Amino acid sequence: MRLRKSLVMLVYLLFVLVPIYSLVNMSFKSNREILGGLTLWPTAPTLDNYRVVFTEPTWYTSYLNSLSYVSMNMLISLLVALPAAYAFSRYRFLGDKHMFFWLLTNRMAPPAVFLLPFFQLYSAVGLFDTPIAVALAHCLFNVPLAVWILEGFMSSVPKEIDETAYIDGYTFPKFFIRIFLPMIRPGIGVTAFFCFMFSWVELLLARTLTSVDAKPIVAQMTRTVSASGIDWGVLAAAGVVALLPGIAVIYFVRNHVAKGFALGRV
Amino acid sequence: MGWMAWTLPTALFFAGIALLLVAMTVWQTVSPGRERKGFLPLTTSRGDRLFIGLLASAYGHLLVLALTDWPLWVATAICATGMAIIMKWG
Amino acid sequence: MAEIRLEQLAHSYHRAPSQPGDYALRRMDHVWEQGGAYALLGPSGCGKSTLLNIISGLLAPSEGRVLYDGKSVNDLTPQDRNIAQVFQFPVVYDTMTVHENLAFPLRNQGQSRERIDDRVREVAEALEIESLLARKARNLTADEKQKVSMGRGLVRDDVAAILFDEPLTVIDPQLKWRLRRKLKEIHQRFNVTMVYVTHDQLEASTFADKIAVMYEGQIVQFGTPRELFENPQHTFVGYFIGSPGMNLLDIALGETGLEFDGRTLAVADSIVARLRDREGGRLQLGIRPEFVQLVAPESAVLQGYVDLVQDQGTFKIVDVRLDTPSAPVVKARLGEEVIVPEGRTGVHFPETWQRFYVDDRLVEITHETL
Amino acid sequence: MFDIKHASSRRRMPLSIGVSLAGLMAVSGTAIADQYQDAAKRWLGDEFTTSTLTPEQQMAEMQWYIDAAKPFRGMQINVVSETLTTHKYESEVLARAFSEITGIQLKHDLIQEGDVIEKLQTQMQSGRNIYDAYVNDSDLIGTHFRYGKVVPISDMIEGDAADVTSPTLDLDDFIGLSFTTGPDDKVYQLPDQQFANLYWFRADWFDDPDLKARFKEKYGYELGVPVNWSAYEDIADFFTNDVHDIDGQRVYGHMDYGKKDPSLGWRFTDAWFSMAGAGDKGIPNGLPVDEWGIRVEDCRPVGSNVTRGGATNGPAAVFATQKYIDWLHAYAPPEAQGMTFSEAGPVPAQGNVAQQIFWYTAFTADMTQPGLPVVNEDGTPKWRMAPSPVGPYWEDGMKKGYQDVGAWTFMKSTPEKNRLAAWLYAQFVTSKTVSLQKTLVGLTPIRESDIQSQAMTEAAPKLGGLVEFYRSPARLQWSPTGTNVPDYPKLAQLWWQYISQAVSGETSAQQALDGLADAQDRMMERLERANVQPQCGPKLNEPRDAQYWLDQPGAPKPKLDNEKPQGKTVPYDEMVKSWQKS
Amino acid sequence: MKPYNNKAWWLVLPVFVLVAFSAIIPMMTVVNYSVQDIFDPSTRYFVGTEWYREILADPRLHDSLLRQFIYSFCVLAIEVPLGIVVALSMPRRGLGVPFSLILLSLPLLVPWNVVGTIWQIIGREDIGLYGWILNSLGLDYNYASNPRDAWITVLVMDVWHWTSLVALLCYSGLRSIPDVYYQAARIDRASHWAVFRFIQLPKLKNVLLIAVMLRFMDSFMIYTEPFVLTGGGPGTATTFLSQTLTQMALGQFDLGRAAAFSLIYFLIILLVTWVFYTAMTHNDNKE
Repeated sequence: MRLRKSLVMLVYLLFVLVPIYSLVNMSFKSNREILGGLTLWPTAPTLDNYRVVFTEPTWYTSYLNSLSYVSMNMLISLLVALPAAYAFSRYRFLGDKHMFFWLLTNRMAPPAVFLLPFFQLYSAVGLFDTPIAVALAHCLFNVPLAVWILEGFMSSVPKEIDETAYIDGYTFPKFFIRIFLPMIRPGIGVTAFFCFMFSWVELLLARTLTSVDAKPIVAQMTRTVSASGIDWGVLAAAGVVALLPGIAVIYFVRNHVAKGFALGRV
Repeated sequence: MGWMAWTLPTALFFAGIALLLVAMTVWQTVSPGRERKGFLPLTTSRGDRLFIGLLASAYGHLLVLALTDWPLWVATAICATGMAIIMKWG
Repeated sequence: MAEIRLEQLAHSYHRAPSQPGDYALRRMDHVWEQGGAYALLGPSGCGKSTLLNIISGLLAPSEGRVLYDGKSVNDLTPQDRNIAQVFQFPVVYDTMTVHENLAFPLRNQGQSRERIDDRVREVAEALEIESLLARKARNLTADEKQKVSMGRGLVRDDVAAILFDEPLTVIDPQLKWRLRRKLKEIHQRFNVTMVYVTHDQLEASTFADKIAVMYEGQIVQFGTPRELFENPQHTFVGYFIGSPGMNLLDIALGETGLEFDGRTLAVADSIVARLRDREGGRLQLGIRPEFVQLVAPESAVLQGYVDLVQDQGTFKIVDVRLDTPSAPVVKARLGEEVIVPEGRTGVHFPETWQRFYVDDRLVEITHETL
Repeated sequence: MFDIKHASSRRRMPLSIGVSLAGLMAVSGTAIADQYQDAAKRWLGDEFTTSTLTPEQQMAEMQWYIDAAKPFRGMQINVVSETLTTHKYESEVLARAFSEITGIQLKHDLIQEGDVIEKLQTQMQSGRNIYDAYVNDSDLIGTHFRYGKVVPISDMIEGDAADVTSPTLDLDDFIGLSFTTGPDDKVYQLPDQQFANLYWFRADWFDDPDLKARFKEKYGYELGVPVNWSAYEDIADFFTNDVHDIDGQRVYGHMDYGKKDPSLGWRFTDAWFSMAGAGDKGIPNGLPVDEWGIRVEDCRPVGSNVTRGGATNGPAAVFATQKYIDWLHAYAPPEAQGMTFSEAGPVPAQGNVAQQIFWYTAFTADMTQPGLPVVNEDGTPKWRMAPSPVGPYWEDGMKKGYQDVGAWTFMKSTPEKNRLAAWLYAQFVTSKTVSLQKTLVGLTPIRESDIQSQAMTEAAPKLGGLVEFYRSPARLQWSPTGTNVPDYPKLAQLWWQYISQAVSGETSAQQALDGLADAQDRMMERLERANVQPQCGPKLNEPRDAQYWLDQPGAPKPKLDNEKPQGKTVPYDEMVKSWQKS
Repeated sequence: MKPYNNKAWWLVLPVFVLVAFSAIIPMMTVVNYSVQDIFDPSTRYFVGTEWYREILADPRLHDSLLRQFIYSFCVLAIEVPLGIVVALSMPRRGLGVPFSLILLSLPLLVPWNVVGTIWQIIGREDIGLYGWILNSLGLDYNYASNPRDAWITVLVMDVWHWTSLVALLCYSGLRSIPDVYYQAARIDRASHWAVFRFIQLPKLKNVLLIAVMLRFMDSFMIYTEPFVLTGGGPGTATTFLSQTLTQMALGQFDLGRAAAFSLIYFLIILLVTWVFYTAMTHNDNKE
């Protein structure tokens, strides 16, 4: 049983890793080698692609821009979603189900047409080309997701825990922070990761709401395509570097994600 | 707000939806309804029936636009009737 | 049905435990006899659940052995030990009906349908959940769910023992009482070994024939409720059992006998002599509030003034602050009819109810009157 | 990788720095040089050493910029262009130079071409300023002059920008000015970089006596630069199927791209139909029917379907599309079908393609790098560029191919002060002080004076015919999309959708083009209905029988009985001579 | 049953305000667009329901829609079971946990255009590993010209890209099952299958609902990756709805028509999601 499990995992990870490897492989090659034929490792490894990404200001500032709006978004999403998810998981109130479903519908609108109104809206309030604009815009799809995931996790915590805590004399905020949040750690970890992830890779909104000062990395990447060819190597290097913050995030939340919870004493 | 490209019909449409929501809230507050089972294959509250009615109306309009040459108000009339039926007996 | 014996059992969650504090369970030997109803009583974190999980096999002990009827079961999985366990929070299979829940352990054993039905009905009837049998378990209230959890433990009649891990935590007080009665009845009916973990002494004493009190990873006393009350073997037992707990006063052996805050207590010479034989450090006098007598100030060695009177309905609890240098409070539990003196009062400890502890352990003294 | 090392490995002008400094002192007189002049001196000494101006003239020009920029100092200006070697040079070098010399904080943003158009469209449609200036292809000339959202630079020069227009701008020196001029004779955009689509071939293989003999034997005429499509097709077939491999490497006689992608449309809207001869005669674009097949009457587009007098789905267009598909499948490397314009561009540099009918000279810099299979030891290329062959419907007096002019565009919705500051930058990056240096880096010449310069003559042998092409008057036969197209972004998007269906064989070429023509007419009909274009907006003809229009002279032309005339080639050297003659 | 308490609205209010700002205003604008031919805010032409009629009658869009449904169905049918299996195969403790978590989440972190690029390269027969292997095995694989290969490649790419999402959700869902459930099951002598069927699956329901809906919505709106990979080709073989939409809205800036299209698109997703959602949560409300 254990062996079979490990085998499944191994095969799947291999499937996941081969394309990633080819990306890393590409990032250490010159364009000439990339297009010259199939090589399983760089025959003439070069760091030129990374040099471009790390030394050109437009590249590294775009990383910082992305990081700044993504972390803002993560923070905002979690802060507003936690109480809301608690409300949905524990109470009934006027229009609760419809409200919940309406939140979900915000992920359903195909974004292309909404870009111009978005641009207009954020320009009108003077936020165009700032990280906060992108952070707020990404809340549109991240907050519903956060509410949704957290609600799921909160619902799987037995209500009896709340009741016991109240009987033991906890106030709501104290209970929520001291007892409840630690119990849904896997949920918070996974939510934080998803908020990060969806915001990090989102292209259309981020590109539309910025021009120069807050340009995100995903938009910066598109400039590797030009009238005189695609700069595969730099694109690959930028892609590899784009993986790193996500790896850091998953590394930090890994304990939360992996933390099972025991229904211990309150 | 010029950029929102308002037209009279859409303004009326949204005003209608807003009014409907306000009315439903007031109604629910004044005389709370309860969930019940009508001809629809699931237990519904008033709000659910409103949602189902609106969704059905949207599809109704699209259907009329897709399959017929009827003017739109015919579709609207049919959908309004359907809406009333769903609200009352759904 | 089995006798459960713990041999040199100890457990630590550390990889390499080096000091006593690393142990969740300190080395112990203990026997649960076949067919007994036992309670395992202790405060949070004393190791009760650890012990229970070791008995059931969910946890492998780091040292020592668990024997069922003399045979070591250390290497057996919970399913092979054939044991039932009911957890603190209700564990029900949400998607199943109550009936399916109760039948689940029997089905897994491959029992026949008729037999399963019979047993399920029997248990459901005993737990008074017959009316719920057709319902989905998900929609039950917490106490109903817990009854189902218990039912799953009870439904197998071949189990070596049924272990309860604070099963009534989530249940309303009124229901708790009824459920305890129920368990007791069931115990009598099915004659199965039951070990009941709780931190509530009342729960323990209504359910169990004998109670094991645990403190810091050790069983400090194992006895009937009466023994625990009258003869606490350990200051912890004295303090933990009873409401309020035992009064404990630090005393010293002086030239003239037993001294408390500089006053010599009137104690039989034989006792003083017995205590003088004892080695060790801290010496304490323990007396249950129930046995403390309030007398006229002039007729007692110890005097104080009444600090607080709590009327509990059928009895009163009186806090007397002694006028000795450290001004300790002695609690007395008096009957409803007793008139509590106002202001100064004398305090008297009847000799037969005085207990002496050296380093928290009881010094055995035979009283002629006991 | 684009490398701007060119900038540092530049040839030095014979003048020494000492001389230039002396001259400069003379210009500024006794005044203590301020930080801006210091910056100018530094840049002239370090970077802009190759110029058609003397150092004194350069410094004088810079002094004008320093003075003109005074009111704008400290402003933050954002401009944008597509990613291209030339623009990269502007963004990384010229923008910095401009900021230091003028005190205007200028950011030159680089994004994908499609994104430039998207930002431009967003600004046009929202009326909110995103960038203060855009470099955008002159393909949009018809769009810009009709919508009236762009400030024509001729208006600026005479109007609010009179004080900030460089006296040394020398507008007539720009070779692409006709492409950015509307039918109203106003200049709408200022050219910034320019490249053409030419025929590309491996001169070393074409000179190989063995191959020449084999070709002659099979087809009866010499292997050389194909003049018509028949010859191109023969040569493609010859290399792909007869030669098959050279030195053990599989070679192909044709290279193209076929992925469903917007760039698939460019291939057609840029030049394919004009090369085939689908439009009317006229330079820079056919009149009344251009290479898109859109007919205009009195500057108003009247239709693109043959039934309305257009030629988008005429026999010539169908023929061209069919040829494109056939050749892609029969003669190009199999992976070409999955490539876009950007991916296919560098493929000939890998050394297994014999010829390409339609090749962007923007690739020149990348194709002359030492070490490539297509470059000789001494740094001269093994390949050459030449005029593309023309199809059977082509006639003298028609445009021969595509030439792209990326040009500075200013929007009315940009705040005036920002626009004027950006205008200064636009002039700076095209000024004679820097433009030769920029041309040598990016090989996208815009000024006649640069093309005729000594530096270009010196560079010519390594550029495979680029300089010769630009020095010949024949270059006017290459032009971008013209003024017939009323809304380039909306219409251009239709092309790749329909063409791709024909490529995959889902529909026939005729069906695809019929669909395209209808979609185009529908779009123009909407422009007409909404009356959004105040001048020269579309006014569609009523559809009538196609035959009526085919019977009229000019485009749409009726189907030829023989679409494959005898193949014809010329030796490369003769072709070059004819260029120089004309 | 949950207690009824309208004060809970205060907890939801921040979310409501935040999302309403970004959602309602643009949505209204799009509805306004959809009845007009928009060129710019000042130049627009009222067309009523013309765009709706035109789009509903467009056979090319019907084909795209059908393709879209098949695609989403395949995505769900492959990724959900696979994701569960992967989640169940995750190590429960030890170094393997962070290791597998990081590796598993890698595909999710690759920007979408790069995802397309990776697969574009890896599927090429001349320079890509998979393309090369397949062709070496004698299969005539070319995703650029063969519609079947294109479909398979797009699907495999999606599976590669998104199965991890399902797996991560399920894994965290599995982790949130209290240990006592497994303990109780051991004591009840439940088999592995019974543990999965009666403990894991029911407790996974919440996260699975999220996973199914997310994957449905996202796969139904997929754009960037297949666009980079195949551009929707060959021909229209992998042209999904959002490609047509994006081309209309961003390429042509044909906002009115795109708005109508997008609203119809939205209604389709809304209906399907609602049906899913109602079906999957309905049991909760029933007795």
